[in-house]
Amino acid sequence: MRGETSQSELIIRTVRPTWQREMTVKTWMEGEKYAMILIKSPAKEKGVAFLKRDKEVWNWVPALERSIKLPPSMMTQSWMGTDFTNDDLVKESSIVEDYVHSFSGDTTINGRQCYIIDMIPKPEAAIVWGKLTLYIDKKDFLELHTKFYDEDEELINTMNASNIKMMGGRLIPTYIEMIPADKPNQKTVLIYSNVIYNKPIPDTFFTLQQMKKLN
Amino acid sequence: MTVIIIIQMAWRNIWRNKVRSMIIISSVAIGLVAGLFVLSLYKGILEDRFRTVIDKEVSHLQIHHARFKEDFDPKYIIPNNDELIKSLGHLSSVKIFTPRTIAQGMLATGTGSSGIQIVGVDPEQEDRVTSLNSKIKEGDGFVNGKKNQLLISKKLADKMHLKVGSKAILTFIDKESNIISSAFRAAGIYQTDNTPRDERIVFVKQKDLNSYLSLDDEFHELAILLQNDDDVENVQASLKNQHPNLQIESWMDISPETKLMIETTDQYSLIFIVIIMLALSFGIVNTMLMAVLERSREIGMLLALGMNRLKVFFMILTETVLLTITGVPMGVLIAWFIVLIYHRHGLDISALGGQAMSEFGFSSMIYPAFPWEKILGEMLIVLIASMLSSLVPAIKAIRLRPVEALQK
Amino acid sequence: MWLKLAWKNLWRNKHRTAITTAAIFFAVILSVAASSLQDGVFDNFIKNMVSYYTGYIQIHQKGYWNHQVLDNGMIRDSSYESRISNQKNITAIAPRIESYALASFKDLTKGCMVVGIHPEEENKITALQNKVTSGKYFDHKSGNTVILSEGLAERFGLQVNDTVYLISQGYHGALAAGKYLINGIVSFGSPELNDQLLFMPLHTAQEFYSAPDLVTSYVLGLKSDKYLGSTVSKLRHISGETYEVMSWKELLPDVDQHIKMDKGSMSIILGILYLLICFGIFGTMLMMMVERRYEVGMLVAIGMKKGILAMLFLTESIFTVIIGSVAGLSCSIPLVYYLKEHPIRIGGEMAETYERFNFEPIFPASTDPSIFITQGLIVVSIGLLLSMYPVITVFKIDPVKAMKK
Amino acid sequence: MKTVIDAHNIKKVYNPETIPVVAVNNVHLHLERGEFTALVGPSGSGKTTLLNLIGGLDKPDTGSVIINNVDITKLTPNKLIDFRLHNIGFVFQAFNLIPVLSARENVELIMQLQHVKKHEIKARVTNLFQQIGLEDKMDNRPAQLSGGQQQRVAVARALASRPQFILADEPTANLDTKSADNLLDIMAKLNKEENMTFIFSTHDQRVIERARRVITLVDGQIHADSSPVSVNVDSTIT
Repeated sequence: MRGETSQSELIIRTVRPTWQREMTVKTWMEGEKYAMILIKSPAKEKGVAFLKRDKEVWNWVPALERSIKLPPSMMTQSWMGTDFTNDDLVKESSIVEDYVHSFSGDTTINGRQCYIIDMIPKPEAAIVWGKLTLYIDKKDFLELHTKFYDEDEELINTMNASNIKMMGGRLIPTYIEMIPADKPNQKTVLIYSNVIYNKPIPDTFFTLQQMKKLN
Repeated sequence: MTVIIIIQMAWRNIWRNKVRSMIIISSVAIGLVAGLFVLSLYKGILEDRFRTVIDKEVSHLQIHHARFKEDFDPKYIIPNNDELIKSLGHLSSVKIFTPRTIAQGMLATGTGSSGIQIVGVDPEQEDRVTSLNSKIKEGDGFVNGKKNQLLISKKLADKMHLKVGSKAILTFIDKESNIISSAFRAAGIYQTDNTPRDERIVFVKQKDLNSYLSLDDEFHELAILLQNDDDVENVQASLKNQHPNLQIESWMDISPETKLMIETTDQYSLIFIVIIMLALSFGIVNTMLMAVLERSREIGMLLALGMNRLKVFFMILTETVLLTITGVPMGVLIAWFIVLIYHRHGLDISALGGQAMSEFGFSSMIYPAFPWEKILGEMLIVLIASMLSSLVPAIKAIRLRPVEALQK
Repeated sequence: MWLKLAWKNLWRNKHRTAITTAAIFFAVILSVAASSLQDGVFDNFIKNMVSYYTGYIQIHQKGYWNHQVLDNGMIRDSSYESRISNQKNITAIAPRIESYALASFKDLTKGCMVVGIHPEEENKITALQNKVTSGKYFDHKSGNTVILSEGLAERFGLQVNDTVYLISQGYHGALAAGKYLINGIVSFGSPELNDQLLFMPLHTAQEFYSAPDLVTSYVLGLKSDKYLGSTVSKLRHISGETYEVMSWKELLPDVDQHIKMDKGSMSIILGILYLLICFGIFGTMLMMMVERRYEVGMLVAIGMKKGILAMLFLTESIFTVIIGSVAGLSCSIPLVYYLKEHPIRIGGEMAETYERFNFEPIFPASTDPSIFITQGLIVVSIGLLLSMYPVITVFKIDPVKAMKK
Repeated sequence: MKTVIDAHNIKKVYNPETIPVVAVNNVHLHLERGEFTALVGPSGSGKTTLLNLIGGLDKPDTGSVIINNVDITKLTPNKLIDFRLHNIGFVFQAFNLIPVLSARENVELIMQLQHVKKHEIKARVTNLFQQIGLEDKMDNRPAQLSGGQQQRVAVARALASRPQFILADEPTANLDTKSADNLLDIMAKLNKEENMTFIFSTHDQRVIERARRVITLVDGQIHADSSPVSVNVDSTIT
């Protein structure tokens, strides 16, 4: 669960059948409205930053010395070659409000006792899935494994979370991978190296000026 | 009067050799049938193309805010739309029109996402303008009272693994640039011949889309069908005059490719009519030349008796014209009859072209349409062609030297 | 014996022979002209449509056409390229790299299609250079320059020598960003292309997309559309499983459908033309027999066998048909070549539409030798078939009645 | 006494470039109103050519043909046609009527071409058919008439234009004796009653006998020009 504010450093690894790629990024978030993402490596993209303010996404490219507001048509495009779209950066959905939950059993993952919870989106909810099956650690309430189904109950994606560590004062999984069901040898992995929660971020931080100065 | 007796002679000459006259009459008839059939064929093809573009896709005219089409920014609604609609209602040349709300966005399912154009329509009105319901291949289409219904093309549905009744998430921005995501259910799957276009466009109810975009009874696009295809330019000009701030485009502006194809086809048919008329003319020249040579003695005698060359010339010309005039109504009737049959049953071109045209799911049927508007011109062309071709034998006739002609 | 007699008969009534020969002669000329114009017009239309942007044939990595992203591109393979360009029918092979990007100038940002092209090869296929309305086409020195489509330039208020910013996602998710000098502006008749194309030299585009040596498609130019099918299957054979070879018929199915429609209707028109030709020739045959009834009657009366007489008439007809066809063919060849060199020009509003698409407003004729052969044969067959009429008449003639008049 | 034809030194050569055939040579011919003249001579002696020359159907290589004070050799082709229409009546050997027109129409045609008033045409046609004795066959087509009848209609047609003279090339050649006599009777009667000038070529001895003047052509030249034995004495008196 996101806190009021969070800052994190992580590696995003995109794995494809013929290639893979790693990015180191730093993120700042405040609530659901503001976010800033700075790319630290690879060298070519170092300094590239994304700013989410409200409903807008801005992109700063040092090589061009220009910030560009991403037009809506770009929202469907993948974000930096990952399995995320630009839209994922700005999308809001609430697990509590948008789904109908039901317990459907329990199991054990990596030695941890888990609840199995089925979540079905409410009819009006803007959620692509037909059903999610979440495996939640009974003790620390960590989401360890999630299956994403479409409306025909066909498995689309699988999320695995592991490497549970204490970070920023919380116990969180630091290794998260998302695996599409129908595309072999393809996944996206997030590896958190540092997370800080609820460290106040000044209001002037989530601005275009700040984005240019991040380096 | 001399003219009368010459016409009389010409008319009786026609009946001297019935087989020959029948050949000319039937050549004229066939020439005309050919010409008219070619025209009906092309009219059928063009109407098919034209009607698809006008009646199923772009309509005659479209009106937008002057800046809307730059980026499809939803804030550029058509201003003062009440007034515009009122003024359109007063135009007698306007048949019907339909408002649309348009948003650029994205359609997502569990399978993936795709950039699309979301078109908010008034279902009844849209069906009247673009026959929307006839395009629906699966599902019932929009149903009153149900919210967030979606019509999606077969191509996109297959790509996104969508079925009738399944859910898709549409994401778009409203007029304040807020990003909106909402779930819609496929109420139908539509299909047209224009797959590239299909893949980009989904239909939702205008009411639904307007509420997401925070629009009242406003809209971005007004598609207008006119009573008459020929009025497009006039109405466009007068609307432009009345509403200088709006972008008023005709189908030709929106789809110049269609105009290109239609015009190219139109021009071909002209070339081939010319060739057919040439073939007809050579037939007439030959047959009439025979007639003149056969009668050279008689013509020589007429010249000897003192009938001047102009009158002999006129006589031969009259003969041909009379034959043509006999052939023309026959041709028109036959052509009309043939076209009538094929118009009803369709002409399967693939059998003739020897190609399987249904490869891409296209229909290979042509429904020829009788070109009433061109019939006078066509008759005139045949008449002129036959008159021109009778010039050769007529000149041959007046060049006859009576002494020589009489000796034969 | 009768060969000589037949030949002499032809010369005896020069007028009649001339008219019959002329009927065949014009029949050949007209059917050749119609068929060559038909072929020429369609070839030209296809050429125009495919040289507009698509090309006759495109080769992609398998799967690219259904999912057009850079990651489905292919690494250039010079041996493969040379194997393709060695094919007989192929005139040019233009590599392209195509992907979406954001173009930005001042406060405006807009999506556009960035197309990396090989300037010379591309020009051979799409004659892009002719579409330049201001500025210049790429030359071999062109580095970080782009050519904008007119609609895009207007939207941004950009002119030659302005700088446009481009940002996109490169190969394998790399960031693609750069600023480029505008070298020229091109105009396309179709709003779809005119509002979104942006060209770069291939290397510049590959650099922009961080995809050295990557192309998304090879666009091929053909000598003639006639051998499209066999060329495609040969290319498929060469390309194996890794590449998809698509002809314009698959790339532009709507154009293909329109052409098929028109071709089908054209075969009806040709049929009608042959019918008229039949009437023209039959008319002269009929007249000939009317004129020669007396002669035939007399010959039969003096004891000539009908079989021999029929043979004589047939031989005469064959002579006429052959003379007419040979004359017709020898005149139609220069005529068709003339129509190829000096094609029928389209005038008026139509010409404007053509110009808008950068099409030359002409209807050229095709000089494909098979046209002459086919049409020549068809007319000869019609002529010979109709030559049966005099033969039948000879057999049916009653000498007493025939000589009465 | 009025001169109708005055031909001077006329000469006509066919095929001047290849094998020249002198059809008519050094012919002087003077014909006066009311003459009934036969042109005789063996085949190829130039009878038809001479008739064609004086009938304005052909042009002599040299010499002049003056008819009614007009030198027709100097007329343009179109003027010549018009001249023929108003001044010369023709009767041909065969196929001489327009097959698609009735006897009456054949006669009327000439007058119509001359722009004669309608009511006058009617009157004249009736008169003409009375003269040839075919009032009852006026509306028959040529094919429905016998050869002699056709030829009589041809004479009526030649008369219809009120010509200076009537020129007939072998008018009886295709007729049986009775029809030929009949035709000759009519011609002679017209000559006598209307003072119509006739010049005709013929082979027929019986026709020659009825002529008042006989011009004999041999090899294109006038060999003899005399009255036949049986010529009426008062033929020169008008």
